[in-house]
Amino acid sequence: MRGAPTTRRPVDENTPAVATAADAGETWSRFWGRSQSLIPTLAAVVLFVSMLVYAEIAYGRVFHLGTMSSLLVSFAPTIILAVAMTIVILSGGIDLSVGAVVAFTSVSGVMLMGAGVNGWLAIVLMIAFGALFGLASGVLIQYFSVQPFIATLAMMFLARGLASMLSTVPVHAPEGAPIELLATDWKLIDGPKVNDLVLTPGFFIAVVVVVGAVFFLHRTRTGRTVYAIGGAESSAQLMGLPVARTRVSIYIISGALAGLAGVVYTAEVGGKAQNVTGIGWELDAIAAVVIGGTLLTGGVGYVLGSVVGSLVLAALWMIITKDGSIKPEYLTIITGGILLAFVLLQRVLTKRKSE
Amino acid sequence: MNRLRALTRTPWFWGIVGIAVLLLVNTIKDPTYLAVGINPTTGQLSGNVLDILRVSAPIVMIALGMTFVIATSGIDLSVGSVMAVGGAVAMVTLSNLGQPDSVGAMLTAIGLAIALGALLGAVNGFLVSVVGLQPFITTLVMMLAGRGIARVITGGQNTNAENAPFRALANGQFLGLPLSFVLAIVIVIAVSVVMRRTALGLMIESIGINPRASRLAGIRPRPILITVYVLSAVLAATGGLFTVSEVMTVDVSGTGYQMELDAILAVVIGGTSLAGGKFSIVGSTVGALLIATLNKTVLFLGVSAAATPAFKAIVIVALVLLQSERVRALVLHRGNRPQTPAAPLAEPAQPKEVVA
Amino acid sequence: SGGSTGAGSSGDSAGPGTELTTVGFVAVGPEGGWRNANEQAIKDAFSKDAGFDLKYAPAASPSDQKSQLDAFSTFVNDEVDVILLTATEASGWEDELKKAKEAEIPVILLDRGVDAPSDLYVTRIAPDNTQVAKSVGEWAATTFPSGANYFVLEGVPGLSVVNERNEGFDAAIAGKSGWNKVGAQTANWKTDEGKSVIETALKASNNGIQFIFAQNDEMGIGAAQAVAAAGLKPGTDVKIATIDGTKGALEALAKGDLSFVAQYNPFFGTDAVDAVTKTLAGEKVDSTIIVKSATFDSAEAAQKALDEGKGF
Amino acid sequence: MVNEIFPVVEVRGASIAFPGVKALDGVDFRLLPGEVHTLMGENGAGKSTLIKALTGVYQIDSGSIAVFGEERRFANTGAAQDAGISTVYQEVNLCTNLSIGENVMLGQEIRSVFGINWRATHARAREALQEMGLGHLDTRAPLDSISIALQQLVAISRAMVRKSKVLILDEPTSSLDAAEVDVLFGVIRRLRDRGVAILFVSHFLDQVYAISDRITVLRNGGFVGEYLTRELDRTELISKMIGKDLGALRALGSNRQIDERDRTATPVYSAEGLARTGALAPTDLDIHRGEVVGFAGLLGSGRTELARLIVGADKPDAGTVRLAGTTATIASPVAGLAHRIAYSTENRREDGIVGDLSIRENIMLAVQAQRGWLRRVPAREVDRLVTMYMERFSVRPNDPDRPIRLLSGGNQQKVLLGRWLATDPELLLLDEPTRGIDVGAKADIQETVAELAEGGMSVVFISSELEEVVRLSERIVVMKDHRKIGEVAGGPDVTAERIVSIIAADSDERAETLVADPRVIDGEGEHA
Ligand SMILES: Nc1ncnc2c1ncn2[C@@H]1O[C@H](COP(=O)(O)OP(=O)(O)OP(=O)(O)O)[C@@H](O)[C@H]1O
Ligand SMILES: Nc1ncnc2c1ncn2[C@@H]1O[C@H](COP(=O)(O)OP(=O)(O)OP(=O)(O)O)[C@@H](O)[C@H]1O
Ligand SMILES: [Mg+2]
Ligand SMILES: [Mg+2]
Repeated sequence: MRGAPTTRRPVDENTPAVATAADAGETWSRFWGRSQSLIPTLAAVVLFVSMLVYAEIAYGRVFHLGTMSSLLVSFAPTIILAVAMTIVILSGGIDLSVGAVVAFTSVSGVMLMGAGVNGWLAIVLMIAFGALFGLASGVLIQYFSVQPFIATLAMMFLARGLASMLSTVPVHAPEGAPIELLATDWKLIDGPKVNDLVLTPGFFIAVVVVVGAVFFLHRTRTGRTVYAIGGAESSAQLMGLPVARTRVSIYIISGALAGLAGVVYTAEVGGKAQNVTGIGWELDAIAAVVIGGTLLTGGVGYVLGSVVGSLVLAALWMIITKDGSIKPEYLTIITGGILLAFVLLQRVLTKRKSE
Repeated sequence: MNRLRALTRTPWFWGIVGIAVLLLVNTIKDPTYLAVGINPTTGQLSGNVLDILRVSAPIVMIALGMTFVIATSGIDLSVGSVMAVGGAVAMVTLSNLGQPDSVGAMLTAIGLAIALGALLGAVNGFLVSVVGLQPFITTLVMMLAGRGIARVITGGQNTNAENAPFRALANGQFLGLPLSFVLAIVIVIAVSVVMRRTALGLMIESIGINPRASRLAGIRPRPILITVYVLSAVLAATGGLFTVSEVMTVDVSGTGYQMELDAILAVVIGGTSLAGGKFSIVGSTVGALLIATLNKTVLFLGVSAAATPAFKAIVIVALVLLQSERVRALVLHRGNRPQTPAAPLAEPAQPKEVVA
Repeated sequence: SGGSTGAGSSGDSAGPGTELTTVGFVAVGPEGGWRNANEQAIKDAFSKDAGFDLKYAPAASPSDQKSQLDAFSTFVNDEVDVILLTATEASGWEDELKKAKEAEIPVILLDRGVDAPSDLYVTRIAPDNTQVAKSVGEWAATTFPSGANYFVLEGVPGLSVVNERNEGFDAAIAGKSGWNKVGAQTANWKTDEGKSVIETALKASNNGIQFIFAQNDEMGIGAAQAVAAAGLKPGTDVKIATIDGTKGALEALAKGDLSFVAQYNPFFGTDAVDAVTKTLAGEKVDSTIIVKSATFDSAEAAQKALDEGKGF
Repeated sequence: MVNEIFPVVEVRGASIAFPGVKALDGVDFRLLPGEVHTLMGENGAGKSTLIKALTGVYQIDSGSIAVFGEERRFANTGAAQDAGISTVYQEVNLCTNLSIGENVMLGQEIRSVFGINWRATHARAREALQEMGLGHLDTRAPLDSISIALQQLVAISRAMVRKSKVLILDEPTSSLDAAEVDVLFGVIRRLRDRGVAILFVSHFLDQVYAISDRITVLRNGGFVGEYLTRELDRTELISKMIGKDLGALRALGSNRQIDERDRTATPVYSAEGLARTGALAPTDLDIHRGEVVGFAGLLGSGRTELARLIVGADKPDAGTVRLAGTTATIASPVAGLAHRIAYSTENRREDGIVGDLSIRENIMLAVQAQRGWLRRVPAREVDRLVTMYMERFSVRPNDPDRPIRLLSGGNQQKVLLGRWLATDPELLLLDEPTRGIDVGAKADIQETVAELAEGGMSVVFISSELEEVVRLSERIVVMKDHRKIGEVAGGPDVTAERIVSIIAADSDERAETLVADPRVIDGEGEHA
């Protein structure tokens, strides 16, 4: 039914190893059978690479150190948010508040810095504020049976409102505040003009977050509980898994990561914070998660997929910019259309495998 | 006492309480708040309550459509954009026809708006039921695309038009009530009758609760899902018509912007679960009225623009808390068995769609 | 397309056949009537015939600075010849501007300014928001010599335009007696919200509002309808002033629904082309170029403007 | 003798009331170490509720629960597990999105400094599965690639990983076949000998007598008594369960059919080469008017698949179907129902009930679907049908407006039967209709089947209980490895043993190649 596999997977030592020619096929199809949930994610990777290749051919300067650095650095906050959203969505929930939490944490944090609070402490407080919003959502959801959509929508309004109440004009961190260090340019490779590989601490924070999330989801019991809750909550409950604790933690993590994204973004724009930051970012994060192959119903998906999803969005914007001939009216039609193309393609791929 | 208890368990009861409290707060600020008088210049009845009813009409429409989509365990994020599409079609049609007093022009505009709305809804329904994409992402795409379509229709301009009959949709009165509200209620009643007199409502609920079992019981999910999304979009387009008829201008970026959130809130406040299943039309209507009252209260109290979202958040949290079993138990001092009723005997088992 | 390294920076005006000057335009995208007119004017001016290859990059949404930053850095990495920037937000641009400087790409600001040392960009071409708002305030001060109860319809809270327009207006009426602010609410630049806000504000204040300052035309038009619905006469009982000067507003002014429209002139495409050509030729350009904006304070003036096609 | 031993679990006067039902009413119960204790009672007697109360799913309203002599109130199932009580609840409660091994080990994954050590975890899972005779399963395959029955065994393996002092099994055998039950009982006995206290629920009297030391009987949420198994004979047990001497029992052994049907008539249903890749090898099948055809076979032999293809729940990809002689295409349940073929699923929770709808609506669902959404079934007809079927199967509680989700498993099954009978089918496919049903109701259902056939309806009867199949069927289709291996005419000389021997005899080379259940790899696909 499937073409002869070219890559031979190492045979799991625990499977009875009868080395016959047919066995290779079986091992392959066994691996295939186990890895069905990877397909959408792999599809996203393939699509991402093809987008880059297309852009390189059509517009040039894509595989270019400067372009790559900008892509990675500027999408660090988006990636952090996508990671947060992935964890929440895997548990079968959703967090609409992330964008607004970014706004609140950055405005409040920068104001604290301005008020003379130690810069590092202020950064920690920013993350803590984010976690508090997450805690509020988590408690509403877990203990008061409020649906995640509604609870986090309320938190979105609350965070946005509080941010606006703090200030409707941009606020700036004092000169030399530690948050600016997070945007220090580390020139790793110095090429001609802007063709440099320049990364910032913010980027590395995102990398740490991604690695941490992968570890959390795949190597800790709480992480596995996230998947179990997303798969079947009542089963998880009856299996004796700590559903309540896990769910509240999920939202706390999401809030804290939103706070962290706020830190990284604020650093990126030179220590400036504003109440209008992050409008609609939750939808970008959700789109990244979906493109990365995670099911919105929960239980199936990968953090790395969401990272790829964010990069796909980044590449999309890059192409739009490089092309530069878009009519503004068509902007959202095109972004919507491409999102649709992605999910359709994944749908086709996953359908094929089930036939 | 028992009645009261049953009543407090009706989710939309708290929606009504919420409306009452908001009206009370306004009345405290200004004792004449509830007064209704005749405006000598326009000859129409006028009063804050009438304003609330008028601005609630579009919300009632989108909340109604959203109710059925949510009952099938879907969601329709595109209603706001479809409102803009409906409004754009109407304004462009009227401004091109240029017959400021013609009822025919109005009907043409309405017909075209609703037809395009239905088409967009059918696309949603097709993608969800036939292609098998997840409703959230499907309608998110339509939310983006719809906004763009509205812009393309008007060429990106905010378009205005003159047509007296169309203008009267929102600005006219019928028996002293705003015409748009009366129309909205008539539509609500008509839809309720259809839902309950036929088995459509039952089937929507059944699909929302357990699609696999419903299929085995011989229910065809596709036509029902498509119907539901078309209905939602048609009602959204209608809501868009009410909105643009207010000011006879379509604001392609602004009309219906983020209204999907209002609609979803209204539905949830009305007691329909986002997980799908049983729906309440009365509840959603109450929810929509609450949102309208809330929006108007914010204005009346002069809550600063900056604080408005926080104020809304607090009201929403208060409401959902009141609806929660746990808080109700505390408030009514009835027993302390928080866990028992929620315990799942049978988890709503829904086959997880593969990808998107 | 795309290959643009260095070419054209000598500044020779390019005709067909010679290589085009690549111009990256970091824009705002669909926001409203004014923005459409402005961006269209820029696009028209930087046409292929005029020797330009304009790359237009709208923001993901009108308040999304992040997507603008991304577009900007893409242009820098592509080493376009010039970058035009309409920043949604004034602050947060310093790093990007420095990068452009490192890549030797001149940046010209259109409409909105940025909070950055002025050596990081060539010039800012814009009508002056504060000035325009001030003209509204000054008109109001003369129209209501003994002051008035007034209401402000604001745009999306937190945007710098909103802040600047508030500033300009407040500065003009500062110290004048009798000015009593009944309230200020956002109507998110929208007509229907403008109507709803004013409708309620009038009821809450017992029709005690004589003057409404709407920070854009759309909200002002909505306000006029609310005033009429309340049985008052716009222009007589309540005067409404708006900023932007779209066709709709001029029509409303001509009908008497609005009383004052301060145009925020969007047509500075040729000024921009001028500045770009000069910069590339190494000539000096003024560090700010203020686009002159007209004000219209009567139905006749509005009609005249309409006849002259000044609306957009 | 065991009476001196200190009980590990002791419940006194436990009561739980749900809105409108008193599910437990002053129940006493104790569980001793090293015993197998069976909880008996009719559907809805409160067995599952007692188990849930014991393990922290529900909180009791009054009474006390002591575990190892200490008064406890578990806030959740996790707390009960930590206290040494492992439970397998009535409905399979696993996560289909995770692998088999993970489901076994969830919450008890083996950890090292680098977090969970998956290799060790899967090895441990394999050990536990091995004990249940499931050593051949690939622990890394997704759970939904195996059948419900295997899933049930996986759930039991999960409970064993913990090496708890108390093991609670709520109807673990309901979807197992005889061989599987033997394996399970072997495990239970071993555990008992190790001193583990086992609480067991089953409606199969043979099993109860085979395994249990003691029996506690519940009736309508109340406590009837606690008995030593060897001192209580079956009739006595049944009369204690139902609270009166039962005549229904008489019906049980007596309606064996003799096959004397005229097979020359055109069959109501006839399939030739009906097949679906991965589910069923080409199969021929004739079903005549008014006959009861049994499908017999071991777990995973393809009985369900065949039934699903007949009704159109899955789309066949080969074969011709003739209904009363005319060719028909049945590719969806709608088409099946239109041809008056109804299928009652074995997977009640996921494919059967519509949880939040009322009993009334659940009964009427298929009838309504047949008429289309425009023509609502008139209220009078609804009332008539609902009352009729609720009475016929004595659904409890007798409140048609109650959401079906709140009924006990057995009562849900009865409502579903009502749903299919209400469509007045010509051919009724019953897949495990008696699973989880108490003796009385089981007799009712068997009697109903016989009656229906008498009235001209053709019935396909699928059950893991071979005795039952043999007793009811006029003809038995024997299945193995997803294909039909034979057909046996019913009659006094047909016994369960004979069917088993047919299955055993069919051990040709084909079976060998299919050992690794093909669905493990080629699963999925059926959720259309
Ligand atoms: N969560 C609940 N809410 C309301 N009623 C419930 C709930 N759970 C169980 N019941 C009711 O409690 C009674 C006892 O149910 P239970 O599931 O304990 O029966 P059972 O003895 O296990 O029956 P079966 O043999 O059919 O599994 C039934 O009448 C059932 O309808
Ligand atoms: N290809 C498949 N993929 C996934 N699940 C399947 C597949 N085929 C059958 N199943 C599910 O497995 C369950 C049992 O199927 P099985 O093969 O055991 O049927 P059976 O022979 O009727 O056995 P039994 O009735 O004893 O369970 C059914 O619920 C069916 O839905
Ligand atoms: Mg039970
Ligand atoms: Mg079966």
